[in-house]
Amino acid sequence: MITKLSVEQTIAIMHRLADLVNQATDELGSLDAILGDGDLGISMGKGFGAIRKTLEQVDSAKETPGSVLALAGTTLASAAPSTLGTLLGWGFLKAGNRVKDVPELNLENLAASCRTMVDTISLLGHARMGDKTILDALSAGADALDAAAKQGDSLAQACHFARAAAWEGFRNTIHLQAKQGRAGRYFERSVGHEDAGALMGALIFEAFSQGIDGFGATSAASSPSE
Amino acid sequence: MITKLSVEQTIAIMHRLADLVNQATDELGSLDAILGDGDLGISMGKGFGAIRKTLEQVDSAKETPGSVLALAGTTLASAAPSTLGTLLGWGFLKAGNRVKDVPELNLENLAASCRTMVDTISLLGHARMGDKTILDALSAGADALDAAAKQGDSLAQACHFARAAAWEGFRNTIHLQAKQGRAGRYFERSVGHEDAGALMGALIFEAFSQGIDGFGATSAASSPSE
Amino acid sequence: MKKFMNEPELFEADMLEGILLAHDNELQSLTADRRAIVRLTSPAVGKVGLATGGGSGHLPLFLGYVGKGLLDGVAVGDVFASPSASVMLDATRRINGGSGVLYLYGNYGGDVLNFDMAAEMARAEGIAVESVVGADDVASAPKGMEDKRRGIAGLFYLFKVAGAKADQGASLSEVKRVAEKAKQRTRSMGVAFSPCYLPFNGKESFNIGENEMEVGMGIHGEPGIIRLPVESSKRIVQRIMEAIEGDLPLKSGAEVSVLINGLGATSKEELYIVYRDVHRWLAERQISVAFPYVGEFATSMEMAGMSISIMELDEELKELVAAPCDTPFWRQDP
Amino acid sequence: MKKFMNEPELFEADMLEGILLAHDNELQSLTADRRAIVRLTSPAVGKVGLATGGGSGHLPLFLGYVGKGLLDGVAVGDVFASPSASVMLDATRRINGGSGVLYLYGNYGGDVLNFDMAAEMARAEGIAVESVVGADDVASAPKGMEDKRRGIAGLFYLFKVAGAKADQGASLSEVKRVAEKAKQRTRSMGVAFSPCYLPFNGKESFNIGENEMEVGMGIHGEPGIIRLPVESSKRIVQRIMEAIEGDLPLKSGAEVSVLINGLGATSKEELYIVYRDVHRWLAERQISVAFPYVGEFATSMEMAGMSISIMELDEELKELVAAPCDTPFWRQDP
Ligand SMILES: Nc1ncnc2c1ncn2[C@@H]1O[C@H](COP(=O)(O)OP(=O)(O)O)[C@@H](O)[C@H]1O
Ligand SMILES: Nc1ncnc2c1ncn2[C@@H]1O[C@H](COP(=O)(O)OP(=O)(O)O)[C@@H](O)[C@H]1O
Ligand SMILES: [Mg+2]
Ligand SMILES: [Mg+2]
Ligand SMILES: [Mg+2]
Ligand SMILES: [Mg+2]
Repeated sequence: MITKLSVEQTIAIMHRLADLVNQATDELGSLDAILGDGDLGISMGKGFGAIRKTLEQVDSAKETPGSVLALAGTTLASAAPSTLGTLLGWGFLKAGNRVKDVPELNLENLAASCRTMVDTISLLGHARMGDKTILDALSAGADALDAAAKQGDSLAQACHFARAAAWEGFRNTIHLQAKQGRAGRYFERSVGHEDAGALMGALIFEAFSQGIDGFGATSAASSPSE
Repeated sequence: MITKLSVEQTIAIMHRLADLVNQATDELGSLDAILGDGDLGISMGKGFGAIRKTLEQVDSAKETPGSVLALAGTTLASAAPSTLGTLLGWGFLKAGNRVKDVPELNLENLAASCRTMVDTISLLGHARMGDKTILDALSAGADALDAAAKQGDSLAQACHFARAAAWEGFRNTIHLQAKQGRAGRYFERSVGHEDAGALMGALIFEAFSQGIDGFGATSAASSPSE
Repeated sequence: MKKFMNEPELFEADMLEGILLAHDNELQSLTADRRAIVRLTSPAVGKVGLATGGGSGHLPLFLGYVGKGLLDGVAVGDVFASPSASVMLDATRRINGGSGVLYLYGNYGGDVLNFDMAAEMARAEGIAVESVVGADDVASAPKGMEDKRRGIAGLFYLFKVAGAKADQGASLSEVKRVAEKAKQRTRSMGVAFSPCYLPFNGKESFNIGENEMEVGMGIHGEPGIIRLPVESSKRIVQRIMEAIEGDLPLKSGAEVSVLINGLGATSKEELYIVYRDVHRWLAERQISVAFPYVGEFATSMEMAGMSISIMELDEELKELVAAPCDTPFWRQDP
Repeated sequence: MKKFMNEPELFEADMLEGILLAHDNELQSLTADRRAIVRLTSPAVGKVGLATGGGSGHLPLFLGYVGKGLLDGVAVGDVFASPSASVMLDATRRINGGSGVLYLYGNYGGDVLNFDMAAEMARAEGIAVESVVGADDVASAPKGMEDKRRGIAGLFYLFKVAGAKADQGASLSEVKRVAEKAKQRTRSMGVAFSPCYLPFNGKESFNIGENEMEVGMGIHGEPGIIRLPVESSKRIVQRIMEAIEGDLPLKSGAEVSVLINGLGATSKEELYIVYRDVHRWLAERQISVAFPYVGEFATSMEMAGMSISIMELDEELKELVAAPCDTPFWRQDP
């Protein structure tokens, strides 16, 4: 069982996230079109395309998982400077910086890093849980990671919980009234549609969870005696 | 049988022409649309609408048939200053001026006036018979009036011939290649469609002929002994 | 058709009222129907008066070029229809400062007829009148039949050059000479993506498919020379520049002014993409650009499309193009 | 969708190249990707630097207001997308003439976030930075929630007033004060007839019926407050003026500047018809118009529609609006 994330694994997870974003381009775009301007699929596609390119260039020997996350963040903020690209870019930057000296991330590191991301986005965007934003997925996921860490769950287990909580947070945004961004201008009329940014938040935990399951499977396969 | 046109009758014929133009608005417009800009129905409608209004104001005691035609001409040239409105406006002006001192128009006066209209339009437009313009209807009608006058036909008879000749001239424009105006820019491609202006030319003789037949019928009805 | 207007029959009247309300410090109308409009300061005694005119629906053409360094008066027609000779005569009388009047307008049947008549009437009153008729659209008739060509956005150069020359106090024949020279050295051609709609009947000026463009289209929707699937800006620019160059050969080392004209709906962003491709096309041939103009100069209401005009410069034309001008619709600083 | 362009991913790059090729005597770019553009003469030592920025697709907004008497620099985003904080920082550094920099831009999430970050980074480098965020669209949020309102064409007044004040050598806080004042006294609202199309995916920005209009639509196709059958210019003007007047009460005797802004496809003819109806609406209430602006000031690519902006003047604002300015896209003489 995998207990820590290496630099390579962190990079692999970011690539997986880029794949998921690619697959979800249309859904991100059409959710954003309902309450926003419909560009979220495009902008996240651009941003994660740039991240993919940047990460293909890095010398993993010179990085930490945290520095990889930070690099992904600045890349996202430059390549996709929309509301979410900027918030998430800075979220990844600060989340990475929080753990930038840790050579491999354990569950505690991951939970701390994730908490920093939530706090950064909340601070910059002046938004809170329940405002019908990406935070509704992210902070549900972050809470689940914290709880799992306290409970002593495995990394993979924790990520399963976090993923489920993030998706739940995303789906729950359908009942909420938007308080932020373009969607905030719809007032009551924003109820009845999920938030596009929250979908993006769920995809992040999906990528971590899928990635860690994959590494677990590979390491299990390569060392069956363990 | 009617042998001369009075001021009132000339005015009545112009009103009848305005009615015919009204009925033909769509056809004028759609023929002009094929080889031109499609505004001929509109512009002639405007022009003859203005003529109608002007003629409603005139004190017929102070006019001659010629001055009525001239007034119609200046009104047309101001209210519908498109190619045809201008040419026809000046055509009516000069045609009217040619006979402006004649209290009632006989066939000879009418033929002379009509010839002046043809010459004026030809001069101003630098166009000739066969150029696929209004002249193809007008000069066919003018020729028929001349021939009928020489032959000693009645005014009504002469107008029947002229009407037939003008319609024939109009229909014949389908075989011609345009040399003038917007249509002239189509070269060979202009063959195969009738000319919109020539339709307008035919309507003029139609109005005179219908009008004169009507006056004949009325005078016949009111004085059956004649 | 959707338009901001009141009764369609009042389209021109309401528009002219709006223009005169907005710009009464620069323009005045001579008649109650506002069809003859001149500069507030007209006549300029001693200066050659410059008049233009034509149908409405092309703003800033024609009215928009009445102002300092450009024209003195304009006769305004209905949408896409000539103004009448009597309106032109009204403007001519007012702008004649004693040195005569030059008519500059586009080669369309109704306009030519009416300006010719107005000129004759004005001459009968003792006003010297000359005309230069813009015919820059190479797509509208082949070489050898230049007198059949339509006048489109290249008219701007005739206005600009004649306006600057007249401001120098030149004589009528001198002003006419430079306008003629500008005409000889200017060529244009355009591409349309969509029709426009006539206010009075709501009809579209022509039909065009979802992915088609009409090459060589006129500014009233007159058909062009070929209909094709929409192409890249580069390819369209190549087509147009080759047609222009075939008619007005440009040698390496030549200097030109370029005007990219939006027909109405096309965004400035796109016009600058076109300019980029024209600039590169010219640079590859060692032809330099001295005065680029990018914007709307002769529109066709809300038609989508653009035209490219090229004027080959010499020292005289360059100086005249460079001169400042100032109208409510268009300004150029020294 | 039909657009004059090459590869859609190069829409912004090709456009910026064209603009810089055409206007290299007035503008310069600071980076290879041309996303940070400033006046050729920047920095103006001692003068407060003025920067703006936002998505592409709104020309002349934002880039078109960089020039004499207006702004010093701009950060250019992709079509309808914010530029990044790092581009803003590039422009900020260059235009700082030692007296600090004022950011003037529209109230959109991405822009606000990025300008806030840029301001923080600039301050960390010792550059004094302040911001005034335009939020003039009364249709975008009700009274009491002004901070949620979008910035649309009324931004022009903030640029104009701040630009003139900065040119007088005023301090950062003074320039910010007049920009704030202009903001407090400016309201806008628009009507859209048609969507625009995004170059990268060809999609229309919204759907609308053959005979419908969207009242209060934003310049990215953000929904308005009501969808109605198309009405006469007079009726539309009445609707908009009542909404504006309800938010910014105008007393008889007041003096205002009026800006009629075309969203892209709408003809100048129509904009003047609208101006006529606005002028009459105001005149009936004894409100006079000092500086009418009619044209395209903040577009939404090829969208058909227009917005009306009203700024209530006082002596100070009037003098600042009257000051001359000169950019490649917009000129005003004294
Ligand atoms: N102030 C905010 N704080 C946190 N998240 C926000 C905020 N405003 C918007 N969002 C999120 O951003 C998403 C929209 O992102 P994006 O499409 O990039 O916005 P825009 O196109 O308006 O710049 C929303 O669905 C929401 O989740
Ligand atoms: N030079 C000319 N001489 C005589 N008739 C002409 C001439 N040019 C055009 N016409 C006639 O005018 C008609 C078109 O008139 P109109 O629609 O008013 O033109 P436009 O809209 O081009 O001003 C043509 O069908 C033709 O009959
Ligand atoms: Mg969005
Ligand atoms: Mg016609
Ligand atoms: Mg016509
Ligand atoms: Mg966006």
